[in-house]
Amino acid sequence: ETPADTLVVAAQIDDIISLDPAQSFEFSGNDVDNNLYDRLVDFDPMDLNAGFKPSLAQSWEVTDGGKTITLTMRDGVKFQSGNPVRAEDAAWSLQRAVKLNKSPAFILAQFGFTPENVDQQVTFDGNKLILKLDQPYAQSFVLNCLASNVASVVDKETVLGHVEGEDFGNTWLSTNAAGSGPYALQTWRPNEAVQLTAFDGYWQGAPVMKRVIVKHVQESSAQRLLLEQGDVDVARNLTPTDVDGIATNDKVVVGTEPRGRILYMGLSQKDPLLSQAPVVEAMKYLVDYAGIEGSFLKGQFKTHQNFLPEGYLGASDENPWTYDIEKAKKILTDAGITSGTVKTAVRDIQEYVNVAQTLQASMAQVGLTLEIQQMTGAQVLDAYRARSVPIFIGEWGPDYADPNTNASTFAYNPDNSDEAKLSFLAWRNSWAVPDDMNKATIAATIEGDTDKRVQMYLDIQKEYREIAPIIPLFQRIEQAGIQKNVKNWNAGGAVSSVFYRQVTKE
Amino acid sequence: MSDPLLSIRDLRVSFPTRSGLFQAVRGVSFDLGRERLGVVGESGSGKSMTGRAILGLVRPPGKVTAERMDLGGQSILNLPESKMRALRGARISMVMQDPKFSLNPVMTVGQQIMESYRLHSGQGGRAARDKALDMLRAVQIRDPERVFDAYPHEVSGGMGQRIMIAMMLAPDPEILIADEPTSALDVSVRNEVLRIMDKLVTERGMGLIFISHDLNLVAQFCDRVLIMYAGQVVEELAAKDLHNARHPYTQGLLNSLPRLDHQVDRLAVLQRQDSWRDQTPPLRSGA
Amino acid sequence: MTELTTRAWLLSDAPQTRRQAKLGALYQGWLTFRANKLAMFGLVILILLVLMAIFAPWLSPQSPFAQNLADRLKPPSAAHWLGTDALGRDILSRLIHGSRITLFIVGTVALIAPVIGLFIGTVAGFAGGWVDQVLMRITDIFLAFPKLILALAFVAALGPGIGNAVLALAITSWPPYARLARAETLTIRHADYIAAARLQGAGPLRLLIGHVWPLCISSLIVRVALDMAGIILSAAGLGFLGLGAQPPMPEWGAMISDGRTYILDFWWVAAVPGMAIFIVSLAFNLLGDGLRDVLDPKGAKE
Amino acid sequence: MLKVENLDVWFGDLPERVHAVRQASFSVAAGESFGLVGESGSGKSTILRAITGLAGGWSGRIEVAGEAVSGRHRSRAFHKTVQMVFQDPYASLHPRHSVDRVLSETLHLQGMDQIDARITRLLDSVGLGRGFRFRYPHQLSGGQRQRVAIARALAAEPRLLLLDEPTSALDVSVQAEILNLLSDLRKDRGLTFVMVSHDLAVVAHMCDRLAVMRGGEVVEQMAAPVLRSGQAHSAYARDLLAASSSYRRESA
Amino acid sequence: MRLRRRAKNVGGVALSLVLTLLGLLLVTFIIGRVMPIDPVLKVVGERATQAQYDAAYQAMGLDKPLWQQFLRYMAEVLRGDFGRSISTGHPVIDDLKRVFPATFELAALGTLIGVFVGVPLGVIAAARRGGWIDQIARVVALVGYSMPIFWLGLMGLLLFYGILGWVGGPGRQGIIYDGMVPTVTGMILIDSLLASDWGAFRDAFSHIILPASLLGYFSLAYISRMTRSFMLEQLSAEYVTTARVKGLSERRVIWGHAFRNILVPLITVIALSFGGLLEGSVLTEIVFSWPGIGQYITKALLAGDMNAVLGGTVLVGTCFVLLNLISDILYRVLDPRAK
Ligand SMILES: Nc1ncnc2c1ncn2[C@@H]1O[C@H](COP(=O)(O)OP(=O)(O)OP(=O)(O)O)[C@@H](O)[C@H]1O
Ligand SMILES: Nc1ncnc2c1ncn2[C@@H]1O[C@H](COP(=O)(O)OP(=O)(O)OP(=O)(O)O)[C@@H](O)[C@H]1O
Ligand SMILES: [Mg+2]
Ligand SMILES: [Mg+2]
Repeated sequence: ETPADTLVVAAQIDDIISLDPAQSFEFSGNDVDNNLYDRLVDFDPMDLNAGFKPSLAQSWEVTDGGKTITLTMRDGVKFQSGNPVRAEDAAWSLQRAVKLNKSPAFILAQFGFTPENVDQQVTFDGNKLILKLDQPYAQSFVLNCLASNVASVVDKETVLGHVEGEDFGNTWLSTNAAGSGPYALQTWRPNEAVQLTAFDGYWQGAPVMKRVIVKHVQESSAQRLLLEQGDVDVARNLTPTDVDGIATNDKVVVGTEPRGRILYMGLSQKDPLLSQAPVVEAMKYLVDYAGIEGSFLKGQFKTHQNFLPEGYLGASDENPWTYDIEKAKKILTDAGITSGTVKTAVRDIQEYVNVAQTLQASMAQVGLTLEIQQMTGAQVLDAYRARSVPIFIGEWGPDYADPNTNASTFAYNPDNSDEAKLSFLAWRNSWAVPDDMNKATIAATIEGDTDKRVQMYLDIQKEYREIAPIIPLFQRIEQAGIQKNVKNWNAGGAVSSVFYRQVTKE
Repeated sequence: MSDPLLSIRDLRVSFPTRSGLFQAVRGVSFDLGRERLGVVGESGSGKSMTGRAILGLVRPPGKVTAERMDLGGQSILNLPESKMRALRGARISMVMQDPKFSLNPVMTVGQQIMESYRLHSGQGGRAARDKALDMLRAVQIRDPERVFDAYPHEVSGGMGQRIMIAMMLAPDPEILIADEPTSALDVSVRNEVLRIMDKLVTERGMGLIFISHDLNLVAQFCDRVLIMYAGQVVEELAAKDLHNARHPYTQGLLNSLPRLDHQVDRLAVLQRQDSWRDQTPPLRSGA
Repeated sequence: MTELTTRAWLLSDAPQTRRQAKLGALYQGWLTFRANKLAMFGLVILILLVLMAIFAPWLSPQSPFAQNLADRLKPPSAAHWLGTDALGRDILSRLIHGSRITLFIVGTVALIAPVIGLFIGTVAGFAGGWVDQVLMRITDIFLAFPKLILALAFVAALGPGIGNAVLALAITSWPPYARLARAETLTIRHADYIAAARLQGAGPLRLLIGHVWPLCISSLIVRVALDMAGIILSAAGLGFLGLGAQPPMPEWGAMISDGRTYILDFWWVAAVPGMAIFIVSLAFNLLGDGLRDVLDPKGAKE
Repeated sequence: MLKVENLDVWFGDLPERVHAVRQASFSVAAGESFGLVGESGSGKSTILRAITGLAGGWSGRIEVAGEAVSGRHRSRAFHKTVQMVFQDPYASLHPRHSVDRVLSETLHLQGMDQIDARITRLLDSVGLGRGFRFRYPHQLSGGQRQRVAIARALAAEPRLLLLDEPTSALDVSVQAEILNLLSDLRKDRGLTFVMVSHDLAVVAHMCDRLAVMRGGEVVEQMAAPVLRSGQAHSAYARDLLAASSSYRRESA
Repeated sequence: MRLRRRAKNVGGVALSLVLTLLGLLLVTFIIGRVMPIDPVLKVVGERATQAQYDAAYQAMGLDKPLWQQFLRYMAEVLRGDFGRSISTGHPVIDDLKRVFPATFELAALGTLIGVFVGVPLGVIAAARRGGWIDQIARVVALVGYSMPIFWLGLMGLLLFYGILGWVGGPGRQGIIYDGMVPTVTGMILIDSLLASDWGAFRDAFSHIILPASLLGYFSLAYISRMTRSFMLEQLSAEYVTTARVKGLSERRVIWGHAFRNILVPLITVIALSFGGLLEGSVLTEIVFSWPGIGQYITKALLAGDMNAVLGGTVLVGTCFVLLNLISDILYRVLDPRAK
């Protein structure tokens, strides 16, 4: 039994490499930051579908034909240090994220901010924060990005006390926190545990759970045992078999939440076999969607054949492809293809390996040989960046809550040359995205009318389904095992990270 | 004679081997009184095995059978291990053939000597130490204090053998089986050691089984001699009669020795005969 | 010749030709070995394993790769004697086919690692002095290294693939053998028979190979037999790094790792290949013990 | 044939050095048989080992067939001139090598031809039948092993044979056979012997001259007849003699 | 005299220690550079642009010649600075201070269990060679060897934690004790004793006992087999017969005589097995959520986090070398024949 005012979570949190919001880009790191910091705009854990809402920014105003956004800061909010939260802190937070230029910095850089110009483009005036953009971006696009972790507001005064050289306090903030969020960081022991304590002066009211302990537990089986013994309140990484296993336990419930991650299959257009359109087409019918969804991915992925995950603006629920060996065979034989061999590099995650193996088996039925090479994440990524993975099977997680996060990587590739070394998925699969699709993707970011924007994304996805060799297959669903007495658990859905402040126990 | 200390009839020791049962000892019988009984014979004739069998130390799969094996009138044949242990060391002791391998390399000499004494006498550490030093002195070790604390590898082979003797005599056994106790000793030391054993026999009435190759030595030192060949006793003689032995094997052994007192050109060589294998001499009782 | 006289000819104490002597020695060894029931048991298992590997396609009831997602994680039954795995493949068939890979791994590692160890250990022990110092320091360094890291480095040099993985495994597991061989050599090198051979003018290489090696081999064999299970499991560990057997190869260690996810509810998926490894390593152990009796003159005397 | 002058032999490094032989000098003429006697640990074996390059550090002068040797390395010619038979026949044969292998390897190393024929001859000359050719040491008795060791030493057709207690591990009947064999061989081949033994009778039987050692030093040299007659000069040698004329119970 | 020799000995040992460590550093470094994993990627992440990548590449000094990198590395290591781990964001030395005690505690307890069960088992198996105890010991040892450790671990957790509730679950401590005991050695058992916090001690013990038993079982398998084979050799020695001749009890013969003679090789075996456990039994650590060095190094390795890999390797390697040294010294102390 866990104490009534303490929330104990078992999860795999070994991916945290930094807690600095300007650097953290991993799921677990964002999970922690989400509770340590507030952002200018934010999601409501009790109503994610409503989209972003005012948070530290009370209101905002768009001027200059859409190129200037002025946000008004909320009054009376304090950091955990006791310092007031000012527009100056918000401006400095954005500036430092851009200047540090760590992985997530590109989210802000999309609006034309560079380390050189950000001091001019992001300014403050009293309690107003002024952002000057290089294009009249859609307001929803900008604010969705401001809701992301990289735009967290840090306590400038506190951080400045810990600056080392040119690091803007990055070293210190990596293992410490200076936010205004509902929880303060008590300890983070890598690969072991994160402990948070409630911030009683939180502007939205003190959280009910006074302590949150997230224990790193690698194995699903171990998480399950801990859950069943009542030693943890929530187990976040249960495999389908373990979820089935706890289904009969009446002390726990399974919470289900679609997340933003998309499991996809990238077919490199450098590969002579895969670059043939009929092969790409046939591959879509060689995935046993229902079989996989009903067996080893059961409950944790659902078939989803579009690059925008459910929960996102403009998401599409059209899933036209089914497992159809005969159809695939016909497509191939019509094109005169009866055999071929292709390699895949798969990260050593059992789900991916199993997907690869089922694909291998169904490809064999149409005369195609798939050679599976299992590698570590780092190795796969290395090869992928070098554009040398013929078939890539893996997941893509959106970086921020706006549809552009996926559109700009699946459906955008301005330069398909080897030298370009871009980080878009389309580039990594050597897919020369047609010009009109590139243009449509850009255009969608500056469409001010949200309804029109939705339609634009639906159109892009429609065309994408027809021609793209990077094929979305499934969307991730998080199944957490939760003690019955724990209420309001929320892992952040497709658009955000976990929230603890609304959790209560009965 | 009075009751013999040890009486053995038809002792047999056999080992299963690939080519059938191998009999290392084939029906040895003798009585031992308070005397020096020599056992001679060529290598592999079963001398050591006889000694081990008496102490119940033949390792499986070796098997020991006998018609009778009595110690002081009580049968010690197939005695349970615990009873046998009470006899070993205290009543029958044995000096092992090869001191180099027969002493525990990681225990000091003193510890090893005191161990058996304390076990059987129940004396405390002080008394045991005194006794051990006495014993070392008795076997002509010049610097007993130093040797007491020495490890076996720090003493020479000859010293090792003397230590072995001291160790086995410390608990005052009734019977001592000495398996080639002097082979590694210089002649001068050898004589000292023999003298000690001699004294124990004559003064304390210990029974001594003295196993050796050296016929001349046995003839001079012992009272009675058993000559063994291929697991059997082929002849038994009073020691003083050894040089008049009748058995061709015994004679052969005697003749093959080089001698200091007269020069020979060639040494006589023993010609073994198959017929020796299966003749048992009539049993003679001890002196 | 009748059987009896063949036997007599083989067991003759006075062989007439080199061939008779060789065969006789072999036969004697065989007799010693045969007397050891447990060792025979081990041998029988291993022979069965080899037969299983040879006749795998005929023995296995189904294809080791045939998936059936509807039939996944089934307990042992008449249709699937040992149940099915996460993709609905027949575990028995995979086990049977996996014996080939297992034999390959075990065979290769067991051939390479002890030989390297033997060479380095005996050279060090025999040469003494600074050669010994240098070689033993190197051995220490290798010994002190986490094996996985070392193996990865070797694969980096050799390129991935199961062959290279096994090679990497072999290259990283020699240090204990080297130590063992050195210890053994130290006890041998001052023996009179070595001195005698020296007096004939035998060079160090000849002494090493012809005189020292034959005496070190028996203890190495025992040790290798003991390490078998570890070798199979380490190979599976490399599989994780993309260096070992790649899916869908039914490598036993990999089968265990696959089954790990399902352990609480479908224990047999991991336990069955675990049992297989256990039986094989038991067999190797029994065999190793038996071989020691045959090869080791010290042990044989008793 | 052999000349040893001021020989010092030691084992180990300085602080704990064991000085096994001190200032030993003697010489052996060609065809002579020379004995070394003395108590256990007096350095007899060590001298032989120093000559053959098997012992630790040494200083002084060793001359074999007119050639001085140095250090531990010995030339090929040396191995053809000098051979040694070790004390313990159980330790001096490789447990995994058959008689055939032992002898053929030796012959091969000595660069001999007609190896098969020579092996047969060697076995004959040490009184082992051909039946022993393919046996392993564990199939041989101690005496037979010692014969094999002698055959091995003879294979090189040396002129000087160093014998380190060749019979002390054997029983008397076998000892006689080996001693006879050695005498015969010496006669037939004109060998020179240096023989170590602690059994004075054996030395007296086998040798022309002998040296008595004690604590690493040569105490006295004498001719065999002197030994027999018990007329040694040094007290130590006399003690040795007196004691070896066997045990007398009366003296107790 | 003796003193001088001892000084010389110590000097020699120290020298070889230093050489081994230097070699270790060099090999570690080389391996770090040839490893087929790109450390820069982990720093910059999946989404990085080439420009970000190149900047990081230079910042990490990877553009310098190898020997310069090595010198820099050496200099840093000598200052006790292993750099910052890119997979935890902490200085490697801090990480090691945290993970090593966890592993050490587990390995030490495991080895103790292995020794206290394995040695007697091996001795008895040797004394009753071929008997049923021997056979059982053999099977027990082999099961320990060939059963995948995570299988045994999870089954153990299921039984003793899930069903019986006798032991604590995964992790080093229950949550109410987490962070309650002041860290002195980093080994919770010891720290809680130092703080006289019996509740915490009991809790930590209930958590460590299962994984330690598992590791103990594993090392028991090895130790008992080696003990058996050493004992067999000794039991056939002649001095054992001598001891029997004295009339000593079988127990005394075996433990007082034969056993003393195997101590030296046994200590080497135990040291090696302890060293092996210190290297970290990754799977055990994973199954029991034990934040130890095995997991740490492996994770770092998979992530291409070379600072952490090298730091961990140097630490583990040093332990091995020290263990060797200790067993060497014990050998000199225990074996009177050692020079
Ligand atoms: N374990 C055994 N298995 C088979 N035969 C054995 C065993 N132990 C001893 N023998 C045989 O028993 C016989 C008698 O051996 P024993 O040791 O008694 O001889 P011995 O007369 O003492 O010889 P030595 O003078 O060489 O000491 C020998 O032939 C020996 O080979
Ligand atoms: N390898 C060695 N290391 C150290 N000391 C040694 C070594 N070999 C021999 N000694 C010592 O040298 C001395 C002479 O030994 P050596 O073997 O020559 O004696 P020996 O006269 O042949 O004696 P024995 O009659 O017992 O064979 C002894 O004190 C011995 O302890
Ligand atoms: Mg004997
Ligand atoms: Mg000698």
